[in-house]
Amino acid sequence: MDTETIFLIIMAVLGGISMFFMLIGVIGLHRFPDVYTRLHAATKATTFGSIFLILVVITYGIFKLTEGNGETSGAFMHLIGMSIVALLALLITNPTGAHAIARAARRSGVKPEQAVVDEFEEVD
Amino acid sequence: MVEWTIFLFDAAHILILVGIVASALMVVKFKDLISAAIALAACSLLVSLEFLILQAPDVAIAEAAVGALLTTAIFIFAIRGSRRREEY
Amino acid sequence: MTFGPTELLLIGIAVLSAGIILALLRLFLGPTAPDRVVALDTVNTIVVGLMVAFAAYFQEVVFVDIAVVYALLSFGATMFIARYMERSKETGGVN
Amino acid sequence: MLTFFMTFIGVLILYLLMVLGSGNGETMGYLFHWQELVAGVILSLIAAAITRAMFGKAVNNKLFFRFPLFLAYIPVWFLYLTKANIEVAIMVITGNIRPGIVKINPGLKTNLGKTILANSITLTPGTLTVDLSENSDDMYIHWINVKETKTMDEKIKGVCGPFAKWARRLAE
Amino acid sequence: MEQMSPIVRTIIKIAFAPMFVFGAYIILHGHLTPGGGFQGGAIIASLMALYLVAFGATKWKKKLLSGIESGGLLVFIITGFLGLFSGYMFYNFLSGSDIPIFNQTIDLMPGWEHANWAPIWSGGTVSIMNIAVGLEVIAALSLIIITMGLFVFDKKEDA
Repeated sequence: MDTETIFLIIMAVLGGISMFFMLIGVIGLHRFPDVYTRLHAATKATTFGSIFLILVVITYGIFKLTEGNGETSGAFMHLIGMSIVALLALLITNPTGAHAIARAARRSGVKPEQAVVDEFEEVD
Repeated sequence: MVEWTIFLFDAAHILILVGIVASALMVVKFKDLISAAIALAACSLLVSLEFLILQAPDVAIAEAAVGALLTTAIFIFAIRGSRRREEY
Repeated sequence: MTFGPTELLLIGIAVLSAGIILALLRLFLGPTAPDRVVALDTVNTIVVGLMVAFAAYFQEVVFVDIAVVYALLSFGATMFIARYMERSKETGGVN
Repeated sequence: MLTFFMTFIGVLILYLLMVLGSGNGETMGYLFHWQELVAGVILSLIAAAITRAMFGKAVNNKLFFRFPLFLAYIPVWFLYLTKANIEVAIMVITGNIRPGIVKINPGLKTNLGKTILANSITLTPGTLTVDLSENSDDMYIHWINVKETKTMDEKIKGVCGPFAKWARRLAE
Repeated sequence: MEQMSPIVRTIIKIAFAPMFVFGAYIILHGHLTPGGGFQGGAIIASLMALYLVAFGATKWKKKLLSGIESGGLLVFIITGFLGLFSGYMFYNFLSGSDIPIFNQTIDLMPGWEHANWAPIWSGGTVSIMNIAVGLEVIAALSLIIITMGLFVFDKKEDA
């Protein structure tokens, strides 16, 4: 088994996980009844999916690094570094955005549906 | 022989174009102006992706920077200064 | 017919584009404005992933910069919309 | 001064990640070009001078010495992230949910601790931070599978898992 | 004006420095990678917008921003006219000259063609103009956002 096959299998597994969770997040938008539960599906699943998608791209960059000569290696190192920066940006901003949306929804008067307990009270 | 990858690439490209047109139609249809602003943000996001596919990274960054935040901000300011619902 | 890493990335790109269309459907349907913002947030995350995948597919590595720009700025757009919705009453149901 | 140093180091690491692969194979291989390094140091000094006040208000100086703890925190966080996503996948497929908004008081005082806890539990099993009070330390959590709990400690354990302890260890 | 929740404020405080550096990276590498003065300036101006939306109305130094805008434009025009001494308007007189600012010249030696990278010291007047445009765009877009935001968000009643 040569190097390309090994890298291809790794990328296929990571990409399969990524696609599955991205689709779960998007389908969850349609399956769940109200905005809070939809936020659960959207935030968690798509963040997890994008982590694995960026891992796929990083693996692709490492594959190109092992295959290419020194002249092209700089470009793929840039790909890896910038992908890591993009991942960090996503990891910081996604949960914060979800919190902001949930807070805005609750304050603008959207009640949680099918709720068994609601201890929310108006805070300043 | 036509490569099957070309078909996949075109399919993705067409889906994104459909998304642009759909979100642009939503901007016109929504009477709730905040929803229209949200749809406009989605439209500009997809336009930026389309510029990337057409190999114009400079325009894509400009569209992302101006279309994503600054236009949304200005529209939000305008809606806040007037009424939220369109009334006709 | 060859199957390499590039074709794998292309399959991922096609699947994610279908995901964008599904999320836009929620943007169209969603009864209240917060639902639409959730759909917008989903589209944001998927598109950032798509941009990174396209950069790897085209082998034009400087395209990754756009993904970072978008990841940072879409957060700002979400903040503005949330800031507006916090202070306004949600009517819901009608668009 | 320590805040300035922290901002400088953090920003420099970020800049080096961005310009990774800019070399031409002469001095530092293909990793960095020396001009990028000089530009990075100057830019980081400017950025640290401008944004030090903002960054210093968000973090306290003790955080600098707890940097190894963050590295230990990442595997725990990733484990719970995986578990959460599998749970969400099951919920999306079967549709069994029992949602509700609960109020907890994890006893965190600083804003940084609250932020770490809130962002961690937003990404981990079944919970989503909805709101937090400005005056007290209460947090309102949307819980997708509400379990019956008697005391506050049980509730905190059920909602936060190990993250309340971790946030206290990291930020307070 | 009311502030947003503590989580958002803390995250924006932490993300302030990285976003600033990213905008500066886009401006500084304008002649090498996608982007340039306008794009990087728009990113840093978005940072000001984020500050405004999260922390509410504070004291903004509008005079200073106005001065920065005029200064950036002035630097751009002066750089354009300085080329006249070498014969043409907007002539890149720095490239290859003895003045030690952005004066490196490159020939595409092996190692550069694929890498999309070149020394950032190689821009000539292009780099100076990028920085000038960046300063101007930062100041102008921040002024627009701040003026509109303070005009609208200062109102007491809800929309």
